[in-house]
Amino acid sequence: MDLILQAAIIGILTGGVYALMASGLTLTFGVMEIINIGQGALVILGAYLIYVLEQKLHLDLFVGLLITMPLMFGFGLLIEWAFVRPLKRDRIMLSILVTFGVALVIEGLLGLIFTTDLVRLQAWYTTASFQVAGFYLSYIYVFGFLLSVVLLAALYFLIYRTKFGASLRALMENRTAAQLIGIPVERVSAITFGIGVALTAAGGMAFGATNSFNPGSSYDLISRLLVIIVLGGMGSLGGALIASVLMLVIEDVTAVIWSPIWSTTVFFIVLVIVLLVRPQGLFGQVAGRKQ
Amino acid sequence: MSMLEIRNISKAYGGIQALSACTINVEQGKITGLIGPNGSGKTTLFNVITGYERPDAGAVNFNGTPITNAAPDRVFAHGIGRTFQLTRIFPRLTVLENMHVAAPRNGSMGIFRRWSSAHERSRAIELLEFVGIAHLQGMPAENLSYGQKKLLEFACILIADPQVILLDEPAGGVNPTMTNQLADRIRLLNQRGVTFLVVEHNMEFVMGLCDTVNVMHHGAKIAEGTPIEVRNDPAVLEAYLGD
Amino acid sequence: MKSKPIWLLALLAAAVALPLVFPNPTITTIAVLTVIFAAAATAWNIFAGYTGYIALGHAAFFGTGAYSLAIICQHWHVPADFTPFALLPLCGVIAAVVSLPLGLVALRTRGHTFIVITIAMFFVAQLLAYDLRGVTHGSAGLSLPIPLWSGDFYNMPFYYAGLLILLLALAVSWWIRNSKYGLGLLAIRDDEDRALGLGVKTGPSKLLAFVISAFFVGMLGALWAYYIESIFPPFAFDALFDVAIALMTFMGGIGTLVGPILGALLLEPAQQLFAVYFGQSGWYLVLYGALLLVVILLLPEGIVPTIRKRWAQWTAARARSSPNSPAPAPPLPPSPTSQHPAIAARGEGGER
Amino acid sequence: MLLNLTNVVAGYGGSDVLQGVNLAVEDGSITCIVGPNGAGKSTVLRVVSGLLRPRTGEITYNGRSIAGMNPRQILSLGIVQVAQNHSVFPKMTVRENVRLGAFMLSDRALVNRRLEEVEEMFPVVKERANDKAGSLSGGQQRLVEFARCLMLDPQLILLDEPSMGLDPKTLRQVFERVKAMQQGGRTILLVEQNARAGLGISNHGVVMESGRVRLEGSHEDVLSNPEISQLYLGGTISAAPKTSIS
Amino acid sequence: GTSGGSTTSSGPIKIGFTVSLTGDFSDDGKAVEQGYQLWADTINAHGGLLGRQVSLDILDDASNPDQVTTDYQKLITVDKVDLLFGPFSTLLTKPASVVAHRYGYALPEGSGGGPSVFTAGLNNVFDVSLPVASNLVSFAQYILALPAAQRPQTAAYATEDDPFTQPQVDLAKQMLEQGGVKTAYYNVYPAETTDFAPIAQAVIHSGAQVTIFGTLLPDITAFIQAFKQQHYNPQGLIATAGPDQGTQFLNNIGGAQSAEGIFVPNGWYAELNAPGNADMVAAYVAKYGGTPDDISSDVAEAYSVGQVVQQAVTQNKSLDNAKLIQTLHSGTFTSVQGDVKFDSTGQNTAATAYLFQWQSGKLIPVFPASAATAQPEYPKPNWP
Ligand SMILES: Nc1ncnc2c1ncn2[C@@H]1O[C@H](COP(=O)(O)OP(=O)(O)OP(=O)(O)O)[C@@H](O)[C@H]1O
Ligand SMILES: Nc1ncnc2c1ncn2[C@@H]1O[C@H](COP(=O)(O)OP(=O)(O)OP(=O)(O)O)[C@@H](O)[C@H]1O
Ligand SMILES: [Mg+2]
Ligand SMILES: [Mg+2]
Repeated sequence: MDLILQAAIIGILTGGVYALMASGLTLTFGVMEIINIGQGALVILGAYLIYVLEQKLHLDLFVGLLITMPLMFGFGLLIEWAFVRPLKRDRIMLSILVTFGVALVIEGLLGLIFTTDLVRLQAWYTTASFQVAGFYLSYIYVFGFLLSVVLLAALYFLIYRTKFGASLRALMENRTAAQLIGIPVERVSAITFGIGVALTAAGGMAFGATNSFNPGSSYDLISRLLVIIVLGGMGSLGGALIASVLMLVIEDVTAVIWSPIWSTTVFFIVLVIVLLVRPQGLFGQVAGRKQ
Repeated sequence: MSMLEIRNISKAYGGIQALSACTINVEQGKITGLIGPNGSGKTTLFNVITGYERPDAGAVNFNGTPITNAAPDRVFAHGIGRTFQLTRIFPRLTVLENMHVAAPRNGSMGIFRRWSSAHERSRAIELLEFVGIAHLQGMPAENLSYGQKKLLEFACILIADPQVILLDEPAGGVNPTMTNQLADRIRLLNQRGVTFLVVEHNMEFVMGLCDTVNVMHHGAKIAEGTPIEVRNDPAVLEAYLGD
Repeated sequence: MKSKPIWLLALLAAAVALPLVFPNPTITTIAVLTVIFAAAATAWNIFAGYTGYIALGHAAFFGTGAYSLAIICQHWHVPADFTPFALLPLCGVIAAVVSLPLGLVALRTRGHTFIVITIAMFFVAQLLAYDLRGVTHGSAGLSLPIPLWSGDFYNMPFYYAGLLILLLALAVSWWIRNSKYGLGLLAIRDDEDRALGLGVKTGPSKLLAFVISAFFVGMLGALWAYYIESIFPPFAFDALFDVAIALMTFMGGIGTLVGPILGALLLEPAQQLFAVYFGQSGWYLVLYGALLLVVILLLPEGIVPTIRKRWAQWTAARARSSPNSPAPAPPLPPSPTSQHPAIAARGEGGER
Repeated sequence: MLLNLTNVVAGYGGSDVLQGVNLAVEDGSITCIVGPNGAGKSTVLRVVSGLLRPRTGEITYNGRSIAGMNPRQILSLGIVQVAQNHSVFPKMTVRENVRLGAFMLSDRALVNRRLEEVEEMFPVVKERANDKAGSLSGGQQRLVEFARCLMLDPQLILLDEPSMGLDPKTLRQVFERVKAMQQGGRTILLVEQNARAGLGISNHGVVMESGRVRLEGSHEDVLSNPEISQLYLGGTISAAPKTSIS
Repeated sequence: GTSGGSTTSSGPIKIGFTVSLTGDFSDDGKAVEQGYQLWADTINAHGGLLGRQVSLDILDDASNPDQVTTDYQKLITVDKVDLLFGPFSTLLTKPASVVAHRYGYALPEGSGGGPSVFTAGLNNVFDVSLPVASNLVSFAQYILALPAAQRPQTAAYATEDDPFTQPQVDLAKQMLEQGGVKTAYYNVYPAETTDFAPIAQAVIHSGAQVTIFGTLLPDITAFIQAFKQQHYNPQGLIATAGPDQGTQFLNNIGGAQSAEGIFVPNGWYAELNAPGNADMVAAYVAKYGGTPDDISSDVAEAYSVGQVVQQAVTQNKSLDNAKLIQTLHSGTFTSVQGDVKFDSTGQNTAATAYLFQWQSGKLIPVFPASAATAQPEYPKPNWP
């Protein structure tokens, strides 16, 4: 019982880290509906940027985000301008192509620069922990969890409480109508994509502080992140957090009470069942009426 | 017994009662009109009849068979076809292909049949010519103008050859001259035995076409009768036509 | 375009002659892998391209086919000769049978949910390959019989078998595209609810397309397994397989007949050759990624649709500048803000 | 003249839809374009509002060339368009939809005031303010779109079939509103299939056919032209719909 | 067929192989390449092979079996290399060996030791390293040799589902159970796992005194991290791979202090007294910098391949692959990893498994006693 409880706690905390990695994707995939296969590679890029700052300037990982997030934001603008914007038709699907290409280039360049040696981000809180009720909670996971809550809340505010957010949602629903009311559709798309990529920097930091990584580490990530977004409900930010937590709790509890071999399987089976009952995801909205 | 019996249908969305115990009969071989102010539940009723929405209560019978809650393809197979108010065509199919989707598909051997036969094709072209868009047959339907889409949808449902046709605003956005032609065509088909239920805000069109008119308000029927009767019904004037 | 059949015949002849003209086994190795991917992309397109449902779990059927052949060969002591080729359809059938319940479940959802469910199904399949040690030997993998053909000859049977499957898939794809059934699939892609209301049996239609594509992909998995002669769960069930065939299809033009093949012809050899020639220097991924990006920038809707659109524009422009109308000033470039829907951007429509 | 189109050629993809359109809209007038389906009426509006670039020809607004500007620039000049196809933002609430109409305005107080006015004017907009726009009925959505365009106080309003889907009562209300705007000094360019009603409130009528202007004149001229009436207005003049307001 | 290869006897000898420079195995690929390269440098500096210089033909296999197949085809039929070396990992060695076999090439290799490589019935694969399964034997022997008072009662096992790691762990488990060490926890986890915390938690929960991991670098660092966070201090901790990666390992777990007392089995270590080892270590440090401790055992495995081939070819006085296969099957050879003698399936029966331990920032052989340069530290000190 104790073990199950502990596994659940670990699941919740790790879920926070996953939510952090998924936070950028909630914008690019959940809101803009661009299937960003490059998300994993961007996470790794974010991790390496922090790594450089840590190694060269001895910056704290969280402080480093103040530099990497703007950098990644700019990078996002660039990707959007160069590759996403020219897609006119089927942009949702063709975005798979583009983002995959970007991911390959990123992975290749990282390999050239950093070699394929595994590295890991280090700070006092990456290994330290504190005790609560006889159980050790690790700082990095707690920090990661808090950061993801903060970022997702900020994102919520941005999308649902600001004029920018309203213009973004409007543009996603009807591009022509959005143009007609004066929304600068291209600028809004670019900025949104940029923010999505910037958030990925935070996810990268969390990933790099909890895992060893090299340029090729992204492949196991992307499908799980896509799953999180859809399970939570496209565009639902709270949903993304809850879905990540749910995913990790199910996996972790299965891993300890049964076997790690079956943990992912169990999760995926739960996922399929949930989505059959609620195709729109846990917190998603159903499509409009037919008339 | 009416051909299409709609009995006490109710449907609520959250706090909004779109239909409340709505009862309407569509007689075989007649053109029945359905009018009512915006939001009175006409389209919702269509959705319930054709299986796109499940009613909270009530029943729909077609020739005595209950079809309440039947899926859209079952309803269609019974011989009930409809058009949509906010036109739904297949945007990436060509105009001609759109026509063929609706062309009757008997049996499940579709995989062994060419998408078009000479007979289907000539029928499709005839209908497209009738609505004046035959020259656009090779165009993706998304490239049509608004009214052309509306006309395409009209043509589509005609080629499908159902026994009952439910039209949701067939004249909206259609040129008046063409509207008159549509009315003629509806009358002609009606003489050949096709039953119609028509929703339309164009009073001239409704009054000139329909045998009986039902008036809805707040999800229920408030009047029924010949066009003249309805037009002079004070309740209808109040709720719908204004003065 | 009266010359079309001639073109096709010429291409077919070239495909058949390829290993005879370029017998070098390196080239034929790439050719074998390319036809496998071209056929897989074509099969995937039958489902995903026509119905608009993006399935990212076909690697499950590839793996099922591969494991089927390996297990059959082990149990029946199939000799290392041409017999395994004869077993390919059986492996395809097994994959199709497996795909039936999966499709039944997955196709109850649409859009992104469908994508994610297929991804989930793929992972479950891969995990089962690891976990069902009794039949799959888990991570230790399985070996297939190794034919003792000479190096020069070795690739030939695989190439022609792959080519045959490709032609078969293409023929099925062509047939479906021209059938009533295929029109129903395209209608589903455009507006499934409307299609249902016009009597298209959307459920069975989608499922059939799904099963057909799984059948071909399963056969190809088996062919691939025999070619590589050993299979391990992460290779037989490879998530990148799905990405690859989706990329090829999108690049060539989803929903078109030859788009997937063009995409495969471009991407698979490029990937192999880039890895061979630039791998050591570390530039392989960068260049391969850059190739993807450049192609998509030049042909933003995929190869076939973009070319078709340019062609249509060009002929229209030529018609405009025909003698009896005053020559207009050169058209302004399309405004970046306005969306110009493609004219005749899709479909073999019109030509038929 | 507030708006002038000279020899405008425009089209989508390969072919030309507008084949040299000449059109003038007088300041403070209501101009109504009628014509068969596919004549290019909506295309004219799209060219003016910047959704579509003309291939050749000149468009001037207040004497200034606006051809080739993007929709945002044109909007900021005071030209607003209500599109023909349904273009509410379905997953946003009605109020969000209407409020977005004032996207270009930064004065919050002004926006709130306008919002109140508009909600007063159309009860549905107020009653259903917090419902998703996509859940409204077709006519209600259309009304929301119209309300949305009222949030800006533009100089020139391009209305593409405002009557479509509206019940007779509401239609009258909308047309009254249009009339009132004109009296307030605005200029309106209208496309209407409900031709008699549309021409009924206009000063000026334009008949389009196959991408060209076939006839131009006062609304009486157009209404009384027997050939036009036969071809595009549904024949017999006497059967004017009850909904028209003169 | 028989061996292809260049017929000119004057130009350099071409040796081809692939390494995983991209993809899943890319973290080991570079080390393999370095090992082969160092061997080539050494032999070229000493007059070459059969009097000819050696040139390496290196391709990237992208950690992908299709690419391996294409690459080896190209090495054989386009580049017409004289000899082939193996790629990294069991999963890639298998397809490579099939292609090599088709053309009668020998495929000597150092890091494709999973049992499935040797069960396909091919006669041309030769793994110069320690057979994988016996890797952990030395550790089991060491544990069982501990005085009863010190000997642990319980052990926990967790291994990646991988043909390289799992057989080792299973064999060690069997030996320890026979020796009376109870199994407190045993689990296999998928190779794709990215979240190791629950497994670590289960190990901790089992309270086992020794922990035995079938891991590569990323997962063992994750386990160590979790143990540190949870203040769990097993008396003994061993991992099949990861701790042998020198500085990379230290960097990943947060410094030498954390490594103190961690065991790793290996067929090689920098100070091993084996033919050519000192030269190789010196050459490595000269060429790639760092210290001898930075050298991954992947380097030595690759280097050994070269050495064995060198001896066989010299003995044959020919590059003929058929002869090479024959000689490799019959002879005894030496390498930086010690003696090499192949059985009929191509596994090295002469190899010794050494047990290493991190002590004061160095990886030191501690068992068997004959090779030990220090006493094993047992129990492992607590985490810093
Ligand atoms: N899915 C839904 N969610 C919420 N409300 C709905 C939904 N569908 C319909 N309604 C409401 O039900 C009422 C009836 O709508 P319906 O579309 O049937 O009206 P209608 O008579 O067709 O109107 P119109 O003439 O404008 O087309 C409207 O108030 C509408 O907002
Ligand atoms: N996106 C498009 N791509 C290609 N052709 C188009 C496109 N939109 C419209 N067209 C064509 O341009 C012509 C004019 O269209 P437009 O929408 O301007 O007509 P309209 O006069 O507004 O008709 P309606 O009364 O039906 O709204 C039509 O023939 C139509 O087929
Ligand atoms: Mg309606
Ligand atoms: Mg129009």
